Amino acid sequence: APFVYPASWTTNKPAEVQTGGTLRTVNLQDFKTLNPFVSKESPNLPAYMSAGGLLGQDPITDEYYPYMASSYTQSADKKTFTFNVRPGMKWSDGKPITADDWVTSYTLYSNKDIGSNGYDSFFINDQPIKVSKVDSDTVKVVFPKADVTALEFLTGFEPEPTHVFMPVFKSKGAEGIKNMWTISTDPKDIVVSGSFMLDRYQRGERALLKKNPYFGEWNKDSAGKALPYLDSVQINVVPDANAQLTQFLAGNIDVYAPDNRDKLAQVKAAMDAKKINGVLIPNASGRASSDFVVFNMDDSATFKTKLFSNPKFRQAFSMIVNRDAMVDLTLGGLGQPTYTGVYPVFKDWLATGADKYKFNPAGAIKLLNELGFTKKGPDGILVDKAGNKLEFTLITNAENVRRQGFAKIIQDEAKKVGMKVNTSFIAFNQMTDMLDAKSNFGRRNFDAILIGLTNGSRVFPISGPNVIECSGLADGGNLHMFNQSNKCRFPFETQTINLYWKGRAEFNLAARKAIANQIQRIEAEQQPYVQLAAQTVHYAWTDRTQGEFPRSAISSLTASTLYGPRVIDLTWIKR
Amino acid sequence: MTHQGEVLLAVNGLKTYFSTDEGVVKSVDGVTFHIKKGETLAVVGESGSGKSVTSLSIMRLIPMPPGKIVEGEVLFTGKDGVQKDIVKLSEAEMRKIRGNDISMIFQEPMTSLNPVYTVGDQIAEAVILHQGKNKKEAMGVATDMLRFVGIPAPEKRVNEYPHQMSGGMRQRVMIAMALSCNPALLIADEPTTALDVTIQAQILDLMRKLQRDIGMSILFITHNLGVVAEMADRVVVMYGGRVVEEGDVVEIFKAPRHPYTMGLLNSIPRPGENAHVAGQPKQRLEAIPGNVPNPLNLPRGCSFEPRCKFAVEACREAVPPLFDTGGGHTARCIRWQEFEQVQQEVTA
Amino acid sequence: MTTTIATAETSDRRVMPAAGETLLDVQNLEKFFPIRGGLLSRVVGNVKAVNDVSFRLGRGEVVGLVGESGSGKTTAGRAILRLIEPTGGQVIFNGTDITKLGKSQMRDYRREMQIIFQDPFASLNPRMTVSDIIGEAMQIHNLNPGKQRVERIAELLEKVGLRPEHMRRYPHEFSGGQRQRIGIARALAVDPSFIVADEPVSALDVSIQAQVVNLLQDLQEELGLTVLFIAHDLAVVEYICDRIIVMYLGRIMEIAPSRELNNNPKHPYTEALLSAAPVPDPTVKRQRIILEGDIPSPINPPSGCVFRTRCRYAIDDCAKIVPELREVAPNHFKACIRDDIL
Amino acid sequence: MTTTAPTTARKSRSQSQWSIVWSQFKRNPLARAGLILLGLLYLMALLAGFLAPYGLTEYSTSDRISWAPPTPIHWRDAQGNFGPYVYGIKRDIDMETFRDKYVEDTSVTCPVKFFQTHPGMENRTYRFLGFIPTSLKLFSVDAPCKLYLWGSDSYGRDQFSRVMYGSQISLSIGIIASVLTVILGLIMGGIAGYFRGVADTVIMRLVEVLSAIPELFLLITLRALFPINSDPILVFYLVIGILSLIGWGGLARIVRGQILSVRELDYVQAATALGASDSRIIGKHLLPSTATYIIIYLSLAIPGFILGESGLSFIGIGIVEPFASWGSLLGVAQAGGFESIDARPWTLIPGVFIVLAVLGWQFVGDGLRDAFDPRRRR
Amino acid sequence: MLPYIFRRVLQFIPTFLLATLLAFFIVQLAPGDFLSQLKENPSVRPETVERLRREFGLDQPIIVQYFYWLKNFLTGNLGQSFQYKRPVTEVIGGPFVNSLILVLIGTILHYVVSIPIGVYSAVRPYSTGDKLFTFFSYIFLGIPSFFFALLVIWGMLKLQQNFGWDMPLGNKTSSKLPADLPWWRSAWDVFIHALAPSIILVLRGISSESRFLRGQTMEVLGQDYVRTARAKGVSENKVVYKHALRTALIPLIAGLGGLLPALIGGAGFLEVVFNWPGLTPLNLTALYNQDIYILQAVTAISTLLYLLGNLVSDLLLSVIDPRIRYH
Ligand SMILES: Nc1ncnc2c1ncn2[C@@H]1O[C@H](COP(=O)(O)OP(=O)(O)OP(=O)(O)O)[C@@H](O)[C@H]1O
Ligand SMILES: Nc1ncnc2c1ncn2[C@@H]1O[C@H](COP(=O)(O)OP(=O)(O)OP(=O)(O)O)[C@@H](O)[C@H]1O
Ligand SMILES: [Mg+2]
Ligand SMILES: [Mg+2]
Repeated sequence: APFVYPASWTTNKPAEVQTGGTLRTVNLQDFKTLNPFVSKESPNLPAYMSAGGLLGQDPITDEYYPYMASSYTQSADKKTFTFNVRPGMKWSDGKPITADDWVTSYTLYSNKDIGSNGYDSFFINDQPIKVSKVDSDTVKVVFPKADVTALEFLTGFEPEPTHVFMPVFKSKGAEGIKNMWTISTDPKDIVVSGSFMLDRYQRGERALLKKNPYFGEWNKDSAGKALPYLDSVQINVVPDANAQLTQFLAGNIDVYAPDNRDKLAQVKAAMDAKKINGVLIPNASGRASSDFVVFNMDDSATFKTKLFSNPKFRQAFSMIVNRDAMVDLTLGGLGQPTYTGVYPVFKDWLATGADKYKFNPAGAIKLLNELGFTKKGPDGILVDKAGNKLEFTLITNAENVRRQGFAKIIQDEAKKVGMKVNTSFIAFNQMTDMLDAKSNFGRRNFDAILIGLTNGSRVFPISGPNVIECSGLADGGNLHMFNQSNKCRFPFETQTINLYWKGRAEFNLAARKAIANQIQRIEAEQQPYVQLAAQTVHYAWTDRTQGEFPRSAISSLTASTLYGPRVIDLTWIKR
Repeated sequence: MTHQGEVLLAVNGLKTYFSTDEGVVKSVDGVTFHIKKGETLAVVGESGSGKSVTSLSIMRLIPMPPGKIVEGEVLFTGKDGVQKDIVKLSEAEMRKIRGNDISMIFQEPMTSLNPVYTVGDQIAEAVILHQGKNKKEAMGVATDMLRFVGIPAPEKRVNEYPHQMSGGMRQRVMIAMALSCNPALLIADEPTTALDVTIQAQILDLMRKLQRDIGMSILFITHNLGVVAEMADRVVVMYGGRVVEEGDVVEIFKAPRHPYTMGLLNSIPRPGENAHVAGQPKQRLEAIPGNVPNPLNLPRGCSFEPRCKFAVEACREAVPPLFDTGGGHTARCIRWQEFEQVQQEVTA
Repeated sequence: MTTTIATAETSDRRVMPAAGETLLDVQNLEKFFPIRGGLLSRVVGNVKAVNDVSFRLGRGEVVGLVGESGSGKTTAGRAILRLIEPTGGQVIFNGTDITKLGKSQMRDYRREMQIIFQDPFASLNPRMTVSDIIGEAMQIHNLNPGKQRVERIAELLEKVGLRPEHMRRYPHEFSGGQRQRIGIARALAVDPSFIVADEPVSALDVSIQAQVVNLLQDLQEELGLTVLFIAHDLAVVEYICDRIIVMYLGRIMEIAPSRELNNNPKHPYTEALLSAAPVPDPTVKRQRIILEGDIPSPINPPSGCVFRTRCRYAIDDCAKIVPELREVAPNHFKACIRDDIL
Repeated sequence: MTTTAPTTARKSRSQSQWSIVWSQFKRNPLARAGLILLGLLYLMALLAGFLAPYGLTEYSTSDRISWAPPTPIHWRDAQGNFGPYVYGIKRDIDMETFRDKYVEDTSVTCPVKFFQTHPGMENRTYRFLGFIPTSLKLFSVDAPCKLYLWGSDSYGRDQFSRVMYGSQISLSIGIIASVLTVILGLIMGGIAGYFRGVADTVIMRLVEVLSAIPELFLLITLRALFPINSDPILVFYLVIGILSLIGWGGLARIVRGQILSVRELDYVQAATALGASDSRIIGKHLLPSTATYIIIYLSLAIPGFILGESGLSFIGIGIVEPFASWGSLLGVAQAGGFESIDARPWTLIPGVFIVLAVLGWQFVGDGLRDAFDPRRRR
Repeated sequence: MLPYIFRRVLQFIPTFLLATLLAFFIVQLAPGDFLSQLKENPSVRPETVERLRREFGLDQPIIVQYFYWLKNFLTGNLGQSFQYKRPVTEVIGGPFVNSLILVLIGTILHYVVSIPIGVYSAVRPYSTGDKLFTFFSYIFLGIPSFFFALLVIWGMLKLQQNFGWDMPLGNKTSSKLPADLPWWRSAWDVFIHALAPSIILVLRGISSESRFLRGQTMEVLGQDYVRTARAKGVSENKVVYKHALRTALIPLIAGLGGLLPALIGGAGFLEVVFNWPGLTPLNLTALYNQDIYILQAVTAISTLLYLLGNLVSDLLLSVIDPRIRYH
């Protein structure tokens, strides 16, 4: 039976829908490949032309439901999932989608020599996930241990056309796979499962997608109409943010997400003046990313690393971070302060009381006094008894104005309490190199870095192993930015790791949230990463664009980078 | 040679001034002379005396601004036999005269030809312009003209560029260009000054020959008195923008009536005559003391007065008029009558 | 050397000064300018600007060097002073071969030998005052230190007919004749015994020419200078020089005392040169010898006698034999194989 | 050629080349205007601290202001007293238009005060003319009022003050960079021209290589090589150093050509004939003769570097916060895109200053070129 | 002529080697490499990065990498783009052509506009027209081009919004046109899109060039041979356009060699602002991602363009100026 899209996914009644037409959207960069195994960027075209995985996640309820499987079972130990592949699914060339295609996907993604970006997702804590075909309609996925992220993995575990890739893999091996489906490959040779397939790619200008005629055979709307409604999608490549705004204001694109207040104001003004007719949803939700300051707490035992290793210092530092000023002045009022690593868009997961060390200069001074910084030198900088000045350099990347703005406010507030913060803005690559112990011969040479993270789990939105693991395990620790000594130096580190893995194995949502709260409280007390503030997201689209989610479901988690808060299959153009 | 021809060109009271930042330069300040048909008139005078400006005024090629013909008339009888005042002609009428009735050759053969066109093209340009010939015919004329001025292998040379030719050859090209439309008057502004003596001799020889053949008039500008003696029928001597003496060439050389002319004649070394003999005391040249006057700051009276050894108080007061000293000979000196005798004293 | 017809008469190839002691002895002077070309810009030819030139100058003698443009006069003059390095030959000054001297040794000799240039505009540094220009030489050689220097400069200026108050002025404030005087004062500042005057009056006005020629003549007599006077105008040279060297295409054609050369030219080129000069007398109508054609390229000079292509007396042998300079009359030398002419 | 005698009566004072150039220059109205313009701009840079009512980085994180419009100055108060004063301002972010809204709070009035010192306000202390520390300001208003002559930036920093301080960097950049370029160009061109041979070949090849490599690319990569803990201002001047390191080629080529031709000139030959040493010839004759060109080059290269700096700010490798240059201030306007033009046009003011400075130098440069060129003398 | 060209081409070699080697070193000197960003990706493990580094040859010494690149270059292989996993030749082709379109239109405009203006101003110096041109050229010389571009786009947008004038606001082609256009129609589409950026690109150049040409022409008009032409009775137009202009253009031609690479470099900011898919956006992302072979290729191409440009301008010079002959 075909998959039926719930009526709740769109604000429109099936009867209003008009079919046909083109949706014009925009992407910030040139697409570089059509090969899912090679693609390293996001967003990428292969992902946009893929129907999805065995499971799907409901944008309204957040529930997981079987999508390319008609049904599935989970073993008692929660490790084994068995899927019945949905019958009647077809590739864009008309060939059926079968269990083999998942096995192909598994074989190729987990091939070291192909080296795809997805390779690492086939491991949990260094132990492989195993996929096998039971029969042509049944796929079995075995996880090395019980893990809530399994559901996420399964939504992203997409089939790849066996009949296209396997002959090449057999004859030419990994190299053969890597050389397939480049951006200049004839679109006719690209076989996809999604609602749209490539029609034409004009390098550096736009990608033109057309309707996959077979998609509608197994995807229907709530009224039983074949999907998608649209005939085609046009993805314009506009690498400059200001130029994107121009294109939207000039009416050349239909969906657009203003990324700061200036652009939001422009869109609003244009809509108010009826220069463009459309819808603007400002402040739809928080953004799924963070910005924080991390100190060098390696065991190099210099005055500074010792100081940074003292939680009192970090608490004091957190108390001079004027997050409200950041939101107001840097984010133009469109954002919110953050106190833990959980992105504010995960409203239900945020721990209460995490703002214990919010902006409080007097408190900061008190703590600094306790640390021995009692008197100010002639330059107004605090010194301790040994004559050490309270001074360090805060680094962030030159490409990012927002982070520079944060750094500036930190610098100025710190100065008021007698802490001298020098700022330095460098290239992103250079900054990541500084964080990396290996390229610095084991000695990291920075004081503090202002950086951020993005992506993360929706089932357990806590920073993952590579952020929290402190002893450079194979599966983590490379983003354990504050301590790259290759050993855990502080009790809270081990504590956090233990809690984290406990949460990963916990399939009960409430219990998982409780664990997340515990982790956040440790974080709030220890301030290993001093969180700053998060931006909010905004969405705009023209009147002709229809089929968006109900307002309550519009958030940065459900919206697509290219299409905004809507399922493309349910999107239609009003004429 | 008889000089009884009618007047071809008459310059009357010509004044050409240049306005510069420092003030007005009266480069030509009331010049009067005439040229008869078939005659060679030499204009001599040192650098800055206004020779070139006079000739350019006749051609109406003074750069304007800063230059301006302030006063005077230039009466010219063209091929059509009608006398016109060149100063009053329209630019289009003037263009018809240039290169056709009056042509001009310049001092610098190296820079007076356009480096990026073949000499043939440059000669033909005037022919096409004034004689209505097509390009091919004009090139034929150009070749003929080159042959006429004695350039060997003209068929080949006609397609060459100026830089492929020596100075003497280029001057011949200039002459060929000037003569290509059979002008009634050829103005030659120091045509041989930049050339070597042997080449100069060739060119002078050529010009004399051509004048004999064509019968045109020549206005010959130079400061080389040797060349004057060789070429001219009559001579105009200029100093400080004015004509100071005018007369028949033999008269001028035999009996100059202006101290400047006398000084000039005395100051030039005469080939052969005074050659030094070892052991004997060397002879001295008779130099005119002082310097050429600043054109911005000419004396109120006679412009030669500051350098003149015969100057008297009266010379300082007003510009002396041109005195007719007889026989078509004029001089701008109030003491001209005394000179017959003075000169004898000097030579003695 | 190729054979010459009249070797017997060639007593001394290096032509003696008329009288007195030799100051400068130029022997087989050569200056070739290489022409580069080809794939690796190798030397593909030479401009033979000065080719095997020999002559002597007696102390106190004034010798003229004449010839048409490009005949190598300037090159010869500068090569003698080593302002350009000669390619070959010797320059023996006061008994020393200066071509063999090192840079610093040469510097001492520079006091003795000076040069006056043709172009009074290009030869004075526009950024220096007259006193700087004249004083530079004294500064270099540490002459007349202190207050004396100013006095000396004033003295020099007066000597060349300028006033001491001109000292503070810049060259552009002077007329051509005056500038040439400054150039002369500069040359005299080091008390040289030998001066190369490279066409010092060619660029001057007719009426000024005579002033400068007179000045040079006075100074030469007063200071007993030896002068190599370069010019292209025979008339001026005859006036001031004891002897005259005629050059053509890098080679010497004839050397003779002034009057002798004028009255009795022995070389066809000299003859043509003399006859070409216009005489400022309208009553004299001379028969000119018009030389055909132009001076050939010094890159590819004609074989044998370089003048033969324009010579009306040329015979077949002229193309084969490079004529040597030989004495055809007392103190009169010529480089021509024909004795049956002139 | 004119053989004009100097008439002693008229010119008692002797004119050097330079004084002629100067008198020529003065006669050119555009050049004069340029010089006056530059004089004012550089005076402004010199007095920046005094003219700017606020410090370079002065803003408040509690009393938060962003994109304040220019503060209206009132002249006659309710009592009829005459004198400039301003009202307090009230701000709120308008969540309808997403723009800041400011209204005058007429209950608070503050007179504009002249020649006030601000003891204790470290931010406002500066060194007058570079050495006397003071906080004397030409004009200022007391808290809680704000006096933003040309509005504020997103942090509420006074744009007028930032433009004043920015002028110090923007105006010095051009000079420093072009002087460096000239020094390099002179040395390299001088070596190539004077020694010729191998040195010449090598240097000229290098020039070719440098002009062949894309400049932007060199800049961005070289910029990344600096140690990060270095002072941002120092880094910025190093970037200028790189600019000149890239830019000396053209000048060197010309200096070389000039030296090659000048060394053949008669007056240099005359010096050689007098026995002058090489160093004397280089120092006294060759280098001064390039001076004309160098001066013209300088005056025309400076505007190029001023513009270049604004380009650097555009790609984000120019001067960094909290320091300001006209380029970085204009960069702020550029980043705001259309919003800068529509909602806060005062942010474009730094652009006006760039244009003015470039124009001033252009005028002066053209004037100098004409003044030095005897053919163009008037 | 031919040997001359051959000799010049021989002389290219050291310059080319030096330029590319220098570029290679500088890129590699910069901290980090193509894979640095990958390291910060939470879902990629360090050993994966190491493996890729080996695969890309980034673990080799720089000089080895350079000679490897050079060897490939000589066989026409510019290497692989790390980002695209495609040969650089393929990646760089489109953007190169796009930049060239801008630059060619710009170059043509450059000459077509600056020559008449320069000549006009030279023939009528200090006239109102001349003063006007002078005024505008000073203004254009003073405005940073990227900022000017912003103002222009803003103005165009306002015109479009308020008067409905449909103007291409950036991009290379219109997104509204169907795919199957006749070639001339798509060429026209590209042309009108290229117009605004090309004009802004060359405004500065036109400003300085026309002023330069003005001086040049004025000088040539004072030459003796122009006087000769006038003395022949040639009309003033012919004097200016036939006799003066050709020599006045010589220095312009001499500067032609540097024009192409300079414009390609200068088109940079404008390509970004106008969303023109040229070399600069490609180069900037390559720089950001340290996609060294793309960077190398861009350097190599601009070096070659520079060298070729110089050769071409020398040859053109010899065509326009017969005094120059190369052997
Ligand atoms: N374009 C001009 N602007 C200003 N003054 C000029 C101009 N052309 C000529 N003069 C002045 O006019 C005067 C006469 O110059 P002219 O060229 O006629 O002299 P000349 O007798 O031909 O000298 P020469 O023998 O050097 O050719 C000079 O003082 C000169 O400076
Ligand atoms: N630096 C040089 N390189 C190449 N050739 C040169 C150089 N200097 C002079 N020549 C050539 O050497 C020859 C002699 O030149 P030189 O200047 O000595 O002649 P000149 O007799 O002084 O002529 P003029 O009367 O024109 O001054 C000429 O053919 C000239 O082209
Ligand atoms: Mg003249
Ligand atoms: Mg000479």
